[in-house]
Amino acid sequence: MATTSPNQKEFRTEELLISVVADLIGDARHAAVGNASPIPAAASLLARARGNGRPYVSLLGSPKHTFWTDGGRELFDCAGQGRIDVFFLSGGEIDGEGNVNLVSVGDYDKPTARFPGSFGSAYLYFVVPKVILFRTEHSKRTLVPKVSFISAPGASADNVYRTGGPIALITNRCLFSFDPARRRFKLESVHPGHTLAEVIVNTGFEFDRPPDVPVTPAPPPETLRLLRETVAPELAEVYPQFAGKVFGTGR
Amino acid sequence: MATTSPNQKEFRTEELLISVVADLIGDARHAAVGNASPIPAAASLLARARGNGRPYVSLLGSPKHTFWTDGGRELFDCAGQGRIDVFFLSGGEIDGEGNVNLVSVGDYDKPTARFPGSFGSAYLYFVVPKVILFRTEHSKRTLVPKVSFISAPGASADNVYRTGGPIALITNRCLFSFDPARRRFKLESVHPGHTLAEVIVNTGFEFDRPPDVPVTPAPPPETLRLLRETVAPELAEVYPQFAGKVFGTGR
Amino acid sequence: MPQVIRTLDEALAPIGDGCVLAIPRESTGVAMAATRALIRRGVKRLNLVALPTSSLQADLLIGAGCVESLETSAVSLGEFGLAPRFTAAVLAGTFTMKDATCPALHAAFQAAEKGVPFMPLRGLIGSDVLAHRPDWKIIDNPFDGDDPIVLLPAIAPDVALFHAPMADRHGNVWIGRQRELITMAHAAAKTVVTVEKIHDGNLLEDRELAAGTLPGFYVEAVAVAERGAWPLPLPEHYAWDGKHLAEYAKLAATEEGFAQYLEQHVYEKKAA
Amino acid sequence: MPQVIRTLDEALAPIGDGCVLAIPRESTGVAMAATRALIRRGVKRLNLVALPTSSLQADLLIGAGCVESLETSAVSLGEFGLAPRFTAAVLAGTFTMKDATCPALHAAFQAAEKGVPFMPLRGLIGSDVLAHRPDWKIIDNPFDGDDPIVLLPAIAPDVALFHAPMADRHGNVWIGRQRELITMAHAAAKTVVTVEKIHDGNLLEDRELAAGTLPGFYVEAVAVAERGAWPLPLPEHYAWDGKHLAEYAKLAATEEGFAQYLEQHVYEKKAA
Repeated sequence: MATTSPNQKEFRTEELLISVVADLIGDARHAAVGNASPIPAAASLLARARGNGRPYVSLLGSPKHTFWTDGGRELFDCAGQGRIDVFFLSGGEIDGEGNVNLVSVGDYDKPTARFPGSFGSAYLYFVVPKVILFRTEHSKRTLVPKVSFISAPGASADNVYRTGGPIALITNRCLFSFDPARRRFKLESVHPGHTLAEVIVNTGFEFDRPPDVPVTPAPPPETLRLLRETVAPELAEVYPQFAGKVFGTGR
Repeated sequence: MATTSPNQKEFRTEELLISVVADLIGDARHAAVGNASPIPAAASLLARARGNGRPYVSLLGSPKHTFWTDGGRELFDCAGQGRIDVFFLSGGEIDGEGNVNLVSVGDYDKPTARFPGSFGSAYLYFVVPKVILFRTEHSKRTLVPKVSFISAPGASADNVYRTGGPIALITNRCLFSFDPARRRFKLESVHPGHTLAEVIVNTGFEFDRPPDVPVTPAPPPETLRLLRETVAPELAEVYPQFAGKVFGTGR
Repeated sequence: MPQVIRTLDEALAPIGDGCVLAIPRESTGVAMAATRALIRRGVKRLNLVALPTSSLQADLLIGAGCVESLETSAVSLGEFGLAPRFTAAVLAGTFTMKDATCPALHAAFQAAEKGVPFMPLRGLIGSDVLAHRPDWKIIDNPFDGDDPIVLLPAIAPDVALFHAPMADRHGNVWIGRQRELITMAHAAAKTVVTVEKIHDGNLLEDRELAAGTLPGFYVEAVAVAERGAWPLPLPEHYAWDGKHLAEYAKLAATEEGFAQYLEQHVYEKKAA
Repeated sequence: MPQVIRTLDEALAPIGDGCVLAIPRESTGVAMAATRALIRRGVKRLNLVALPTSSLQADLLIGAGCVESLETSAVSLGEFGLAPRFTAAVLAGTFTMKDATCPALHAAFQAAEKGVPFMPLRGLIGSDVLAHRPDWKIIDNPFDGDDPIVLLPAIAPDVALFHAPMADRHGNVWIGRQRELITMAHAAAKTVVTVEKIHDGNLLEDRELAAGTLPGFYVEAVAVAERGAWPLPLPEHYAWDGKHLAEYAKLAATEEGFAQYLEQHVYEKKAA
């Protein structure tokens, strides 16, 4: 169990990201989190703690935190039924139209770099209402003008069946929202300790921004308390190393 | 266990029908038998006893004699995979083109008689290579010139995917084979104690026949022995009443 | 989180008048106690969809005047003969009958389970089942030349209702091998289940039981109804009540007899 | 009836050169002992289809030169990084890569399971996954107006190969909740399974175990291979061997290191 008491003045970057993502989740029935995603997992658990059990949280890497009894297809069927409201995606490359590349760089037939593959992105991006893009590395290598390969497109033509898509992109420098009609990101806030100039120089795509870009708000004390006291021990069941590093859980 | 010893001179009508149907099954990997079908069930078990375990026999009404673990669709999926070689169908009406009616008599919207419904016939008739039609009542009421409602057609146009269909029709009077190219039945044999004239007068459809119509051969002694000693006790697990009546099993 | 274990009447609240209600075939666990409770409540205009057939349940609901339409591959009392109220109502034309074939219903529920608008199925071409279903379509298989194939629209019921051996307090329901119940629950917006008993502990945490469990995530409400499938069977728990079904078949042959059956076994006996 | 329980090498006989071989994702039971035996035997030109992803198994087979083509949604060593031989072989263009997306592979296996030529799937439109799959088609949903939808052709492998906790002497295999293994077996012409142990008795006659059992009817051969998924996990039985996978990731980063790994862990250790 976490023994650290909430400290109103200090928080870790991870805690900031978790708090921002939890706000993005908002009121939802079901958030599903892929493998190896401790920050989205913590954010979903935080949203659940704040929502008194809602959303239902599925941590896909953990048999204990998933209910599937119909094999690997159940995640996708469940999403197709409209029963997954929030999902998280990353990408080797993400471009300014919200396109995600999980496949390769360069010509597909003669690539210069190869990633593992598209996984379920080419489907889930279309049918999960709130997809939150999460890519901590914020550089011109990852946030590019145009992806080499579209694993999943950020927006679709009007006649294409689409009940979901990206709502935001969070990095270690800032938070963007996504406007599917304009097919563009908008800078919402820059994290404390980072600057607009730094965001511009490290982003490969163009984006909208307000005249005055706010600073990402610090996690409120109640959020930090819930996170450290309630969420951290739950998270430690699945991500012991991360929970130990960030919250000192299990030490 | 059956205690009756084989008797070469005498056999029951049911034993004749079982023997004929077992011959029709021939060498097959898998015979599936619907509910409430003791004669097809006995014939399948007889074929299995003669084939040293082949065909695999599924008796759909009996959880013990079916292997399904994927719900009610598994029977149909299994047939779609080409893994069911023999199936049995009956019909409220059967016509000379092999069409089967399990729905209603008269105008579909204002029927004069209603049967339960088509069950899986509109599918299985197409994808099971050997479908054996079985209708003990042989009358102009059941064997009609043209069915009121085609639950499943006896034959299909060349461009229609069809890996199966009727191969024969057995009644309490005779055995017909079916020619899908000509879409007609052919009288193969008349059961002992019945006559060609009787078959003609009681059949509502036209059919082909050889100049001399043979008598359906009596079950050979070895078949009767297997039936009474090996098949009867197996059958009694699922059809105790029928097995008792025909084979004296359990008495 | 609302309580998932409820009284029978509370659990049945989602099944309103006009509801599209999915019901399972006789051998998988039919919620008969719940069906009697619905008739007592006077439910109206049900649009029943049987996966893929029905017996006493559809016959009772039709006879009691609760049914607007029925989609099914068959209704029959099996060895107890034709389903008398179903047969009479078809002949009288008092409800809308949608004849189907078993694998079409399985496939249409799977389409809803997968969130796709349709599912292809072999067979059917040249059948009057297809001829009377304007909602089913034939296309040419785009992967082959001249190869017509039927497409069936997805069936996504409002509510799925069935009976199972047990559930836990998380709403997880053990269905064993009766996996069409899982497909039915995935396809339906809400699922209501009656069970023989409540299982202490979490079914999903038991390695062996988990394999045969419908997760509570899909379950709206559970009510305990001992012998809740009676007089129909619950697989591996109890068999048909043949004597009762024979009595039903006899009484339900006439409207008067059916009214008498309702009085004796539905209205009077609240927990038959 | 031929004996279903065989030695590992006998059980693998149906997996010939050029075979279309279905393999499961890492977390469901990968037949790694069998994979090493196939490499020792020198199997050639495998057409692997992963349901829906692969990790060490595909990487090892690709590195050992056994693979002609691979259809998958991803190959990765997860927390141990990129799959090094897969990555190198894609960059070198030494095998045919067919990129897919997870639900497309699930749906295509279900199409084969159902005996239909194709299955529809939402999503995909506008993705380069689709753009590079000339074997996938878009049609206009005939139940709606202007509504393009993708159709995926059925995948019917020659052989499905996986590892499971136990089988009985009838060839029934207990797979628990890993139900894609059942779909895989239904879709494949033949299924070969390695298991931790033989279960005495008939799995289908055990009410609780039956719900998680692949019937022996679909199973061509079973071989016992204790810890047969090692160094990958067998759900609820053993976890990854993280130390070994880290060593693999390090060695397989170069061709020389990979050759050394094969020598040590595949060719020398017959029952690693």
